[in-house]
Amino acid sequence: MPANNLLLSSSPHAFAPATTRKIMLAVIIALLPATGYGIYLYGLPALILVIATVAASVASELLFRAAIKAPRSVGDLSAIVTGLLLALILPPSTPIWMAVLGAVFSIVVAKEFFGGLGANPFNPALIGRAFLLMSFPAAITTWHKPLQGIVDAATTATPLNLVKQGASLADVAAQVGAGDVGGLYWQLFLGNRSGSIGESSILLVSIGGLFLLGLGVIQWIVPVAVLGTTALFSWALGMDPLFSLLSGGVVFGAFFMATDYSTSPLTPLGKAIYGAGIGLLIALIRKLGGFPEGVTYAILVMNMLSPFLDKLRVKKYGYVAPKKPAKTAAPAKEAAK
Amino acid sequence: MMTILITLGFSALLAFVLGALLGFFREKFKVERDPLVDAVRGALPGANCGGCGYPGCDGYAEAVAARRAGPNLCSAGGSKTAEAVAALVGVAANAEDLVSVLLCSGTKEKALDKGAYVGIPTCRGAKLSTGSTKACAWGCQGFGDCVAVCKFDALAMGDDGLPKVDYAKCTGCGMCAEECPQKLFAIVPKSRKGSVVLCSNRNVVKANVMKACKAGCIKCEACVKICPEACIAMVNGIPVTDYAKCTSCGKCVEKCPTKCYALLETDVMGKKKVAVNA
Amino acid sequence: MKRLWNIFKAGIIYENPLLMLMIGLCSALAVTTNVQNGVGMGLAMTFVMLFSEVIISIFRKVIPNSARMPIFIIVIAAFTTIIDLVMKAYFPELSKSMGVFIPLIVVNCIIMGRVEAFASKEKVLDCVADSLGMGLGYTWVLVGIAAFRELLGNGTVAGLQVMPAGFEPILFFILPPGGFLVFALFISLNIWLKGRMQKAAAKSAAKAEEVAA
Amino acid sequence: MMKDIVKLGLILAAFAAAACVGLAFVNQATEGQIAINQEKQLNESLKGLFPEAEKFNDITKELTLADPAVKLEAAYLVERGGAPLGIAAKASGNSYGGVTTVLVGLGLDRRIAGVRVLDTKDTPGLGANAAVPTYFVDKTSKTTFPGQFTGKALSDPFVVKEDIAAITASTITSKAITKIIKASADAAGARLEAIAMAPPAPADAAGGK
Amino acid sequence: MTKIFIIALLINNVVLMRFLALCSYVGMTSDVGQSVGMGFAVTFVTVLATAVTWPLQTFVLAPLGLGFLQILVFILVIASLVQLVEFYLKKNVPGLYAAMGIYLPLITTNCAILAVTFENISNGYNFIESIVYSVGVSLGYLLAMVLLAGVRDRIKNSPIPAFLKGTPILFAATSLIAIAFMGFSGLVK
Amino acid sequence: MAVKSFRGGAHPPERKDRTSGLPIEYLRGAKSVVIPVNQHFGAPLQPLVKVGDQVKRGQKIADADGRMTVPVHASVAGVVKKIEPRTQSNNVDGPCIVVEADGSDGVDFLAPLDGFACTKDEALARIREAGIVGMGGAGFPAHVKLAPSKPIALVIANGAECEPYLTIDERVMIERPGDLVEGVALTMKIVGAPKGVIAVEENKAHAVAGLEKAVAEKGRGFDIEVQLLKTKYPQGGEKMLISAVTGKEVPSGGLPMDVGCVVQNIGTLVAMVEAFREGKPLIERGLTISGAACASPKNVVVPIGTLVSDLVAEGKVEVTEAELGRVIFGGPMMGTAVPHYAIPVQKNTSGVLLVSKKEAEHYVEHSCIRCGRCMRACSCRLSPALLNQALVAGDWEDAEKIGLLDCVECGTCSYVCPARIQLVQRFRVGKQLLRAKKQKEAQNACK
Ligand SMILES: Cc1cc2nc3c(=O)[nH]c(=O)nc-3n(C[C@H](O)[C@H](O)[C@H](O)COP(=O)(O)O)c2cc1C
Ligand SMILES: Cc1cc2nc3c(=O)[nH]c(=O)nc-3n(C[C@H](O)[C@H](O)[C@H](O)COP(=O)(O)O)c2cc1C
Ligand SMILES: Cc1cc2nc3c(=O)[nH]c(=O)nc-3n(C[C@H](O)[C@H](O)[C@H](O)COP(=O)(O)O)c2cc1C
Ligand SMILES: Cc1cc2nc3c(=O)[nH]c(=O)nc-3n(C[C@H](O)[C@H](O)[C@H](O)CO)c2cc1C
Ligand code: SF4
Ligand code: SF4
Ligand code: SF4
Ligand code: SF4
Ligand code: FES
Repeated sequence: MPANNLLLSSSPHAFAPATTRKIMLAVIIALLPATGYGIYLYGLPALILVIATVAASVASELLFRAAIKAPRSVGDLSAIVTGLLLALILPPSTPIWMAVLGAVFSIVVAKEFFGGLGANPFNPALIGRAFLLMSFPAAITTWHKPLQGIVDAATTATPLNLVKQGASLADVAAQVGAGDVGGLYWQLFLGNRSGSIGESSILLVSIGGLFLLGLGVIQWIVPVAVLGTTALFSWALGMDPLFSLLSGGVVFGAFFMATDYSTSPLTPLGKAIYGAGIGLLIALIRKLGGFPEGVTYAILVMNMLSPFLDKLRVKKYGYVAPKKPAKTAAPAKEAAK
Repeated sequence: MMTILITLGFSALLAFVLGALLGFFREKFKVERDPLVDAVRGALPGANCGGCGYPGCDGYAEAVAARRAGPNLCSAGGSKTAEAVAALVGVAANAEDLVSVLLCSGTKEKALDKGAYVGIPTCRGAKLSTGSTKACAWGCQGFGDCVAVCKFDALAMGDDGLPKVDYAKCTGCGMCAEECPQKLFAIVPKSRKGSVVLCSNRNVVKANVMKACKAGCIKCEACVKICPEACIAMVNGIPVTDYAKCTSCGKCVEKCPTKCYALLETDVMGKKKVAVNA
Repeated sequence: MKRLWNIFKAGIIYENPLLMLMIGLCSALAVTTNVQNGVGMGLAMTFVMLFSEVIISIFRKVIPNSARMPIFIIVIAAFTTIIDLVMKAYFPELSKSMGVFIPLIVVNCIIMGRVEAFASKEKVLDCVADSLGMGLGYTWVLVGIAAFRELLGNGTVAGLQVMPAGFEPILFFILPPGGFLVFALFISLNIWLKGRMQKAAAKSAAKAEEVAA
Repeated sequence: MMKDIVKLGLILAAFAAAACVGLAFVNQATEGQIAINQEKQLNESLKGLFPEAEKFNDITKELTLADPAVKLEAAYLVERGGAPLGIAAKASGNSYGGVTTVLVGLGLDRRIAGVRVLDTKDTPGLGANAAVPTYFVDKTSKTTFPGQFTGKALSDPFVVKEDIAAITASTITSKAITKIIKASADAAGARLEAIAMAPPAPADAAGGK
Repeated sequence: MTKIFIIALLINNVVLMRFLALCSYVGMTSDVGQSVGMGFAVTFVTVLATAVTWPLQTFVLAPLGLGFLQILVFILVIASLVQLVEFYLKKNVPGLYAAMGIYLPLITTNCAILAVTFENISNGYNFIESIVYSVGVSLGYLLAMVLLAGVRDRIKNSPIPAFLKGTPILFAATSLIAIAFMGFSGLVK
Repeated sequence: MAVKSFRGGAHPPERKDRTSGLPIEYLRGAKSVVIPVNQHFGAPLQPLVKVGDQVKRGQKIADADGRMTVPVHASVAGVVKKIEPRTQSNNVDGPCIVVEADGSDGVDFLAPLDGFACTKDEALARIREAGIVGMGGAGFPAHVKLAPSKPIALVIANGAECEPYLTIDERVMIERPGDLVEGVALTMKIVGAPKGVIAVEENKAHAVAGLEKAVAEKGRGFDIEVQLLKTKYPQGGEKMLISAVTGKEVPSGGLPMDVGCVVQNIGTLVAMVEAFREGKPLIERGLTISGAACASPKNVVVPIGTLVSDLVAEGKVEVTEAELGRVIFGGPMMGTAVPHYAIPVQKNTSGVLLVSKKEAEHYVEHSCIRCGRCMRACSCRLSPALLNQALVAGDWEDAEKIGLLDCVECGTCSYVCPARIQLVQRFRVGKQLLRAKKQKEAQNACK
């Protein structure tokens, strides 16, 4: 009879194959097309930037956790996801040291300070970006034309910048050499335009997003709500809805950043409101705000509401509305009279 | 000069009106309340900074008076205030000081594991899903649920897998006794002297105990037989000392083959055995 | 003398109003974008605290308990007004850059707290020591935070260029979010230090006991 | 009870009166200095715009701004020896972080005599650089942001990033300040027309820029 | 008017951008209900204080040339107001007192309220604008309180590094909330 | 036929193919049995025999007064050797009666009884006397369940068998459809239900034809229907089954009878039929013995009290000792891991799994990544992640509000959690503590 070496566990004694690590790996894979395309567009500097942020993220998580004597956690790959995402939402010309600083801020301040994976109330990569934007506004709002190298190429305005400065879509189309507005849409969809490293090709970003949807890593509610409401409110505020979706980081944000587990609500209704709030804020900031693009802040603001949206839970099985004590109390009072 | 006169008139008037209004309202809307609240309130600085986590000094004073809060939460007042408040609410001296005694000696080495437990690291969780992680169904699970509930920092998990009571700090509040799913703590008067069996295994089959734990009581009844005062009796499978008779002669302790008999005053509460868990 | 020294010392570290007692935070963050402001604010606070404590200590026996609070407020407000007027007259630039925070000294929790907890009970000399200790404790933290923020956020300390010319200021640190973060780090540093000190003290005490045994 | 109330009131009154009278004295002692400070400040700013000026006549009521988003705070007719030199206008408007106040001087030649950014709530290091004397939009000539306006003619376009150099990454601030300057200079120009101050002959304006 | 409101509420949020009222912000946000209670209590008192101090300044202090008494008079008036309201509620509306009255004493030393009354004057607002401003500021305070309470709720079981436990993490969280609030900047030009 | 289901759930690998094709083996020749005195949900029993007594097969050997009790019977004829605490399949040491077979085949059954002809009280008394408890897991006394205080509209035969590995119910449905249908009819007669449903998961669709044929032949005209359900865990959970079949939900804190339903396990129904037809008490049961460390997986019927170690010793079950990593009584989702297999089969043991080291994954809890999988999978639509958080924080109010007491402990949440958080275990502990706390409060309130 075997003694003392059998596993004594509480039920269940079986587990689904998904693990934290596999999930993060899936996100990394989903990001590869957009990453590859970004490197194709902006060349070696973009590659170096990606490597630098990923390395900085992983290193800072390792070192920080070692310093506070917490269990090592880089094995879950989430630091790589954060680092990669941060690189992808930065302008290709971001100086390496800035990007590294941003990655350290993301991981240390936005994630590890709050207890690490899953405990952070704000999206680390976006906090990193906001931190950089705030600290070095000039550098983080300098954009380059794609496919020309960025070492000595001329800076340019992104389509959103042009619109913010009052250009019409036809002007934008002319400026980016797309001919007519239809051509502009097509060009934006394919990704021949200036912007952050990873956001350019809506096509490739969507493929990554659909891959995650197909694997069940993300749920459809948030991306659909974000994209739908961005289009809706853009239209309501007098902007072109299709252009609004295709320009800037909306699609990227909707698939990869608004869906971040730790910072988005858990329940379906919560997710819907969260996504809708992001869409509304994107449209508002683009139309009225101080920035041409508002995805970062829209998501960060809604991150703050997640704890409240988490309270919008589905009715549990067999839910019975609690009896109102008032009803029983009222007759008693009357009787007392 | 004119300004100064105006100032004088204005300020005197304003202050008088305000003062009178305040006095008037205070009288008019007087609400009776616990004098202790007022006393505590008086001892607090009145900065109303909210640093204590209560809504202002009044809120905190009420909480202290109702024993819902400790006396040392006012950071603005510092240590002096804490002392004053503590003095005000000072609980009447206990009739008898109590302490907690762990009735198990099944350290990691001595008490055999039943299997390789995996699951949440709490004693209650382990007991619920395994009956007991130890081959002894009564033994300490060693996850320190008791340590976690102790409000006085009087319990610490020893390296040997058993919780250690710091008798300088233990107040005998009984939280550990209540929390322990194995019910391994006895709350006894601090002044109690005499022998005690540090084991709770009630399996009456000697072989079973021996298989499970090297420190357990094997029901040999050597203690019962040797006691010159005849103060030990087997109750429900475990020897029990009658403290009215026990003279702390230590014969039972000497005789116990597994050394699970001990003297409260020296072996348990004395400095000797309190392993300071550095 | 030893006692006064101890009272004075308490405010600087062990009962530092900002780091330990965590009161009077508002001005500490708002004005610490540069060192000059930090010094100015610290001294202004110290001034008001010193005179308020002294006056209230002097009159502590005649102030009726029921009118305690309004009287404290009057005294503090008076000294706040004085420092406000004086700064406006003689340091117009500083006064302007600290804006509404000088008048707000009147509701600064530190002063009210010390007046109630200390001045209304203790002797005049003790009050002088206490207010100077507290004021200095407040000032050094302010200056520390300000220097850190100014250095990283602007490359200067007290207006003097410190960082090399190539340094790109990290604006985050002089913006509000940076203020909050730097303050958080300051407090945690202090908590950590305190923990270390306590541990060291405990260790030496244990050693002493061992030796005695 | 009544007695208590009166007593409380009286004690308070005593303290308040003492404090206030004390304050009144301090106030008297500092009042002068504060007024001098304020005047000195204004004078210094105005003098900065019109170094030869001797006298400033308040004509705030006589100026009207066309742009409703800009608010006129004060306006002065600047004179030297009885002869007008131009108009100085203090105006404010919203910028990135809140209200920004600017002092603009317009010479008889309908050119800007100078600009001072008196108060800004914009981001330090960014928009607030408008008021920093060591921040240069043109590093080679050491021209500050407000400095570049000196000598601009009312007829110039006043468009940021065209004839006006922007503060790095602070287009909003740059545009806002430009708007305030343009609006108040236009109003001053109109006033000069109204009081029939003909621009001097072009030859006299050679000193402009 | 909307501008004054939005700026006070979001862009120049009292707590997050202007560092006011921090003591109660830290002390009173351990749960959402508490922060809402405090927030509304502050709103009530701020509006009341504005309604009293603005006329006092405009019709009494300024004409009499007693501007220098502003600090003293305002704080006295506010403190007394709070006291009166507290006495009144305690006796006459105990329900409301239970919900809100307990927060009142804290308010006397809440620097945001005093700051609002000063700024109403120094910004040159008229009476209506002053009221709007005071509502905006205090709702901004409420908003910041509630958001921090939400974050606190979210992180209450997190394995936060020991050296940050307690107040430091609250300020770190506030820092991030303030970063998110930067998104509102420039919203009103 | 429309396939029905409930909201939520998961689909773990079934692993039923190892035994689903194997006919039931009847292993009745146990040399000795260890019969736990307390095998049901209810008040404890007193042994009616002493050491040394001779007992017959089917003889009542323990009983007690009280509604929530059912007697226990000897499952072999022989001599009582010991009455002592032994480890039971719930990991608790409890009193057991050890009977050693003496080769005699003395039988002491009850008299046969026609359940369709007798009164309701007679029928319920018979069910109790035969020692029948729910064999689907909880071991709830059947005579109590069949005397509901509310009108019953529907009897559901629980043929879901949603636990991986287990195939014994499937085999019964295939091999003894007639007895099963008769059991449903009998239950309908007793509770006065107009309708019966035999609910079968899709992966056992091959049993449907036989069941439908049996309904036509043995249904005695009762309105019995066979219903296919989606293959999904925990389809067999009573509450899930009811909402799948009827669309109604058992109200929180309520019982199936609150929505007019009675749910019976397949084994229970067949045992009932035997108790009436042959007067045979519940002295043996069918179970699946499987797992990767079991070289001879099979469906068996054994006397209650048979030690699994005896089956191994007798060569009836082959264990690859070197590979053995975990022994589970019950299914992998709800069963109990035990420290060895010298443990008796009880009335509610539906399977014994000898799991290999490879299958017995050793996991560590990571931190919750808030992926929401547990919420989507929870069969009761609770929020396990938030519940877990509340429990860790000791926020009882919140835990109760989220629905701690509604959790059926199905384990789906723990199964799907990528961070391997021990959700259910924490909920079990939490429920225990919450109940204790409420009891204490109630006591204090009384004072
Ligand atoms: C997820 C995501 C979020 C972003 N958030 C912002 C933002 O908040 N502010 C900003 O200026 N740029 C942001 N960017 C970068 C913008 O996409 C950048 O302004 C963009 O290149 C302008 O869009 P356009 O190329 O379509 O004109 C973000 C990018 C991504 C991928
Ligand atoms: C934290 C922060 C503060 C800013 N402050 C200002 C400011 O004070 N004034 C300003 O014009 N732009 C400011 N900006 C930048 C604007 O939001 C925006 O990027 C800029 O006006 C666009 O101008 P550009 O075309 O020069 O890049 C700030 C940006 C950030 C992130
Ligand atoms: C999560 C869960 C899964 C269950 N799965 C089954 C099952 O597959 N088959 C079954 O007969 N009973 C299952 N049960 C037990 C049933 O809920 C129910 O108790 C049983 O069908 C009632 O019949 P009985 O009293 O005859 O055992 C399950 C219970 C739970 C909580
Ligand atoms: C679907 C998905 C989206 C993610 N998005 C982000 C993200 O936007 N930013 C980020 O820092 N990490 C992201 N991560 C990685 C990880 O969740 C993140 O580091 C946590 O926020 C840290 O707790 C994502 C992970 C997944 C699975
Ligand atoms: S004494 Fe009890 S609570 Fe403490 S560790 Fe042992 S089993 Fe756990
Ligand atoms: S036998 Fe006794 S000493 Fe050993 S583990 Fe059990 S209770 Fe503890
Ligand atoms: S164990 Fe409880 S919480 Fe988890 S899925 Fe099942 S019912 Fe839901
Ligand atoms: S499945 Fe696990 S990791 Fe995901 S939300 Fe639930 S508890 Fe957290
Ligand atoms: S609330 Fe502002 S100093 Fe305390």
